[in-house]
Amino acid sequence: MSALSHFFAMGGYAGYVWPAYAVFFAVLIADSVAPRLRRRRILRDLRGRLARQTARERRSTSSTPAP
Amino acid sequence: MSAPLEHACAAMLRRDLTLAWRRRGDMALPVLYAVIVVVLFPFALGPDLALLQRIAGGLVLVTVLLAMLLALDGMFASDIEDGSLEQLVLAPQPLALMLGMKILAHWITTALPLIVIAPLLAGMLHLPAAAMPALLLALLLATPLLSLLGAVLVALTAGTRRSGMLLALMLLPLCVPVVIFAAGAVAAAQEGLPWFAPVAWLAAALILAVVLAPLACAAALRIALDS
Amino acid sequence: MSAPLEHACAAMLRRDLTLAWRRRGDMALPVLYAVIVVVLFPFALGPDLALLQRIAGGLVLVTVLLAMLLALDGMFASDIEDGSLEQLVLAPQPLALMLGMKILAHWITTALPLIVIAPLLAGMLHLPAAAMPALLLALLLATPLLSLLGAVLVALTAGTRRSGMLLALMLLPLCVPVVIFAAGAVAAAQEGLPWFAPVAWLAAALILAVVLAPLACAAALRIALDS
Amino acid sequence: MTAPAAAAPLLEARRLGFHRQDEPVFAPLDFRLHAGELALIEGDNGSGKTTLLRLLAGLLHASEGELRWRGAPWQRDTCAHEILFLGHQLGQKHELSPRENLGFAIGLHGCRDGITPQAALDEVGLGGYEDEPVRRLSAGQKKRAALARLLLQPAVLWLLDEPYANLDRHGIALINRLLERHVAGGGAALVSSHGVVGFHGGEPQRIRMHG
Amino acid sequence: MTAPAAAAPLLEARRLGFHRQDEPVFAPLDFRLHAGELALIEGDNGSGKTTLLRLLAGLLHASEGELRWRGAPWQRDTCAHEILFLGHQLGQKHELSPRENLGFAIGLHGCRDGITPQAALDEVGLGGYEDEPVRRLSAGQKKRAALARLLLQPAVLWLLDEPYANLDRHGIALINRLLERHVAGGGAALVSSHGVVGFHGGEPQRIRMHG
Amino acid sequence: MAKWIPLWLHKLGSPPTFYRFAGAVRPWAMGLALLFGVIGLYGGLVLAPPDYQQGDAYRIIFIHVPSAWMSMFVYAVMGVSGFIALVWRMKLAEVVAMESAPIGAAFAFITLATGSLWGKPMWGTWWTWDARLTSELVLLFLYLGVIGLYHAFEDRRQGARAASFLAIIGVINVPIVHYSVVWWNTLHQGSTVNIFGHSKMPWDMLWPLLAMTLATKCYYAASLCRRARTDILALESGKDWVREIAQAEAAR
Ligand code: HEM
Ligand SMILES: Nc1ncnc2c1ncn2[C@@H]1O[C@H](COP(=O)(O)OP(=O)(O)OP(=O)(O)O)[C@@H](O)[C@H]1O
Ligand SMILES: Nc1ncnc2c1ncn2[C@@H]1O[C@H](COP(=O)(O)OP(=O)(O)OP(=O)(O)O)[C@@H](O)[C@H]1O
Ligand SMILES: [Mg+2]
Ligand SMILES: [Mg+2]
Repeated sequence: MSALSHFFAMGGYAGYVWPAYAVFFAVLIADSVAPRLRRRRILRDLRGRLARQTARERRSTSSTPAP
Repeated sequence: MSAPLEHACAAMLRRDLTLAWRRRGDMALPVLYAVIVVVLFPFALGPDLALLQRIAGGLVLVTVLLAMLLALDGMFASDIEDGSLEQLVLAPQPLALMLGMKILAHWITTALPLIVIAPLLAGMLHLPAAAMPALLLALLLATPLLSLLGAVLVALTAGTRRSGMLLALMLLPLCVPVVIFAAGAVAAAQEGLPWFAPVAWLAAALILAVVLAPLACAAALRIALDS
Repeated sequence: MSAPLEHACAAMLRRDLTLAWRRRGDMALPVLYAVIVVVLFPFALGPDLALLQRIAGGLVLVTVLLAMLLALDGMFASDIEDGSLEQLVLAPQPLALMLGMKILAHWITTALPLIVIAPLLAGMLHLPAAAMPALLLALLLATPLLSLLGAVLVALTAGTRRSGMLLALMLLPLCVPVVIFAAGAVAAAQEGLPWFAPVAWLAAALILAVVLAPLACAAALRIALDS
Repeated sequence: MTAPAAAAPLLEARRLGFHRQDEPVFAPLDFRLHAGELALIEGDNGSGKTTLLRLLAGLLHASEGELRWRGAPWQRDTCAHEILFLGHQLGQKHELSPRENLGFAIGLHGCRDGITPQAALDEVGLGGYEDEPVRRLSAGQKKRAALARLLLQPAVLWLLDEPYANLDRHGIALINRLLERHVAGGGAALVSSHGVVGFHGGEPQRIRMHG
Repeated sequence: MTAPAAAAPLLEARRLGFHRQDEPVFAPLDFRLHAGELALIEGDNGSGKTTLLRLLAGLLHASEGELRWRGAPWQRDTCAHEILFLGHQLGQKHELSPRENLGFAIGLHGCRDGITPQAALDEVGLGGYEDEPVRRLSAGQKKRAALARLLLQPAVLWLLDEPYANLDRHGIALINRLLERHVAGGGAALVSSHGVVGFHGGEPQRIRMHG
Repeated sequence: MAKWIPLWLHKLGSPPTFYRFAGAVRPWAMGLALLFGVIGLYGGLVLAPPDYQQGDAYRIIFIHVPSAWMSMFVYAVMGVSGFIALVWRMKLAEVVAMESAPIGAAFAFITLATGSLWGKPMWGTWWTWDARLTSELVLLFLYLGVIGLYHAFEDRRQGARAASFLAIIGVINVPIVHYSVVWWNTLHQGSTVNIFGHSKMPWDMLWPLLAMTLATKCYYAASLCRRARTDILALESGKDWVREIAQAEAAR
């Protein structure tokens, strides 16, 4: 217990050391989450585009071509 | 048949805000300019804290107003170039009102971000917290005043080849009293004195300007385009 | 068949100077801007002579450099709009040299007037006469350096929707060292210390920039226009 | 020759002239345009066609002569909502899409009944480009985006300055179709052009400019 | 069909294509242009005519295929002084007079022998407007001021993007005259246009664009 | 493309191949990063003794220094691949350069933040305008400039080329960051770590630092793989193989 609190106290520098580590991990986690979200968005957009495209093709083949 | 007034106003405001958003790079320019000034000054003056603190209020004020002036020049420029100002002048809507909307949009896109970061800038220069409300209030009154007065002048110079010098020359005498009152309020607050009087002057001037400036702007524009 | 190099250079320089003269209203804008800053500051800070004198060197320096930056954004803008930059790129002349001439013309029309009035501005703020040579020399070296480096960045952003913010973002890191060295020289002179070292650094950087910046500018422009 | 007061011409010019630096840009003009009529403005480069159209739109002030609208002297406020002017500069914001540009025009001028911006864009052949910034359109596509206003904006008199420039065959046919429909519906139009017009709704009136 | 090496075509495109955002702007093109030939680029609005001309001028980079100049791969430095490009944007400074604009172009590109800027401006019909700022010229006059470069600038290949737009009858005849003279003198030209060309020096080659 | 580029590199240059390759590499790199990270953190935070001068505050070194090195290393990678992208117009090099920029910016930001947090107890101030600090700030601005320029263009490949150009110009800043402590006398610490020669640092402080260095390197590789894969999907979204991936992912 006291060993643990001693460890967390960081010799009185806890207010500097732990925020530094927090920044480190927060930034790196943000960095690795961002591309994951972007990938999901790209694929969703792509599926939407494909759906629109097939719908358009179906429409143009079913209706008579414009003069 | 023609569009109701509130639709026209909304359309004007929406268009100008959308445009500003599309060109948000340009929109951020005054803000970045102000940040650059505030970052460069400590370098240029050396890291003397008391000195910085002493000039903080005035520096932020002048910087914000100058950043606004920079953006003022372009208020109608792109509209003139692509002919959409002509279309506005020809529209069956009161031109003064439409221009009022344009000025409002311009204020929202240039002055508001500056006001938002002004406390930050002041903080970077260690302005005492006591002076902060005075600074913000002064900016809230001084910036629309400048937008309105500036718009009239910009409209007057619209027909010329965008003479920036003419604009600056005409704006300087307008800026000086605004800066005197605004800086007066901030300085008073910084020294713990009452700062109501200069702010009241600014407010009065602003009310007058809100009523008259769009009308003057419309008249100036009609004159400037007629060639 | 094609025109000799010196004719092309002369034509470029002549055209840009003529254009600047035709638009002399715009050309005077940076100067007026600098004057406005220096006029407004005493109002904003109150008439404390010692304070003004203390910040005079830094203020003039920062103001002049900022005034230059303002003009930088427009270096290629009008040429892109009316298609004459395309013609320049297509011309059978070394693009880097032509751009060097453009940069020279830009420096002559924006920085030179500023340098000419800088002693006046410094005088208005009661800068001690001893610091004047350092200020002038620092400006003479720092302004072309900024013109050259700025031109490369402006060229890079030429293909975008003229994002002013981007430019400011990229310019800030360039300005900081230039201001540090220039202000260092002025501050040293104001305190009667030797100010040779920072000026030598500026000179060295300028020489490098004169050689490399036009080449980089040409390369950047070719990339930026390719769409 | 004088029309009865009931059928006063929509637009009437009497010895209309415009001076720049105290020199007349074109010789004084007389013409009348009734509802349901089309007039072509003809003249060489620099003969003053653009100047005339801007004058009629109310952007410039006549230096001499008189302009009458439905029999009364021309006044901006009474006829602003009845006139549509389309000049060399198209008045489109390059950063906005054609749809957004039209939305703004509608807000300013109102919209005809029974047509939507989407339908107008389809008709001028910009289907599929509705949301592209105008900056990315080709020269002819930009022109078409501006022409969509003709379909949407309620106006009696169209003032079109070289509408055919930069358009392909289909585009030229489109303009002729629009003009015919407009004129058949009781509208009037003044069109300046150098090219072959190929207008099928009767022989248009011709206004000759002498620079 | 293959030409002997001695008579290699001036310009040759082999499956030339250009992509924007990884989509082709036009279908791959094959054509050859010899000295003394004129080619018309035809296509609807947005079919890629302007893009093709900018590509040939060297402003854009081909995304696929090959471009050859006098039998060798196209290179900017070897052919920059032989190509003249005139696009939708005329590259004229509005604050300068036509004469000053021409002076600059001459400084950059050199000047043909036996002709002066004054003579060129007279020929394009701008006599009397030499010292007027371009800003004050009409749309057609601006175009003519730009066309004067065709007379002055020494170049073998002309790339003209809709040169006829905004010009009156005389202006169109002027361009045809210039083209005929240029082609007869061993030059070549690629011209994009929607209108009637009325070119008398033989049947031009046609390049069809499919957007 | 030049003939001397080995065949495997040429093959790897094809987007679908690289997509699969990066997908295979990524888990390994991430696993190694986590492994080294856990070892390094345990060694640095628990095993290593307090510094006789700085007490426990020095433990920031185990993230500050590896991040600082990475901020420079990533910039170098970006510059080199940017150069390849400009000269040979190779799509993959564009992807690597542009996807390195955000990672490098992240490390530069960490360096600045942890440095400030360290500077407050050690120097008594969050920030001074000393040469190393300033040049590191400039490095962050350069990263932001590259990212901004890339996104300012409409055509992504053109944007990548322009941003690569800026990255190449900015490479001069990297040696300035490194040698600033030598060229100017500054507040910031000089070189204390020397991997090949004799370090001034005791071994039980040094090995966690090296472990963390390896961890950040592996993390960079993993992150770059993931980002490059994503970017390739966006760039190639017109191609069939990407459509198949999109449909397959929808089915899941
Ligand atoms: C915002 C403040 C700081 C910044 C931007 C910063 C930046 C850097 C950079 C860029 C490096 C890598 C240099 C290289 O390897 O070439 C570095 C290394 C280092 N920093 Fe900092 N630093 C900051 C504050 C501090 C503080 C406060 C300390 C300790 C008192 C410190 C101690 C170190 C040490 C020991 C190294 C390793 C030096 C070596 O072996 O090369 N830094 N720092
Ligand atoms: N700067 C640009 N960015 C993106 N797309 C563009 C750009 N310029 C043109 N396009 C697109 O490329 C296609 C071809 O355009 P281009 O200008 O070459 O057509 P064009 O044949 O010259 O048409 P026009 O007859 O209307 O001048 C069009 O679909 C257009 O929307
Ligand atoms: N802003 C201006 N200032 C001064 N003079 C002008 C201005 N605009 C046009 N002019 C002059 O007025 C005359 C008429 O110009 P206008 O633009 O009306 O001609 P236009 O008939 O439209 O020609 P085009 O067929 O070339 O478009 C021209 O001689 C021109 O030089
Ligand atoms: Mg005209
Ligand atoms: Mg075109």
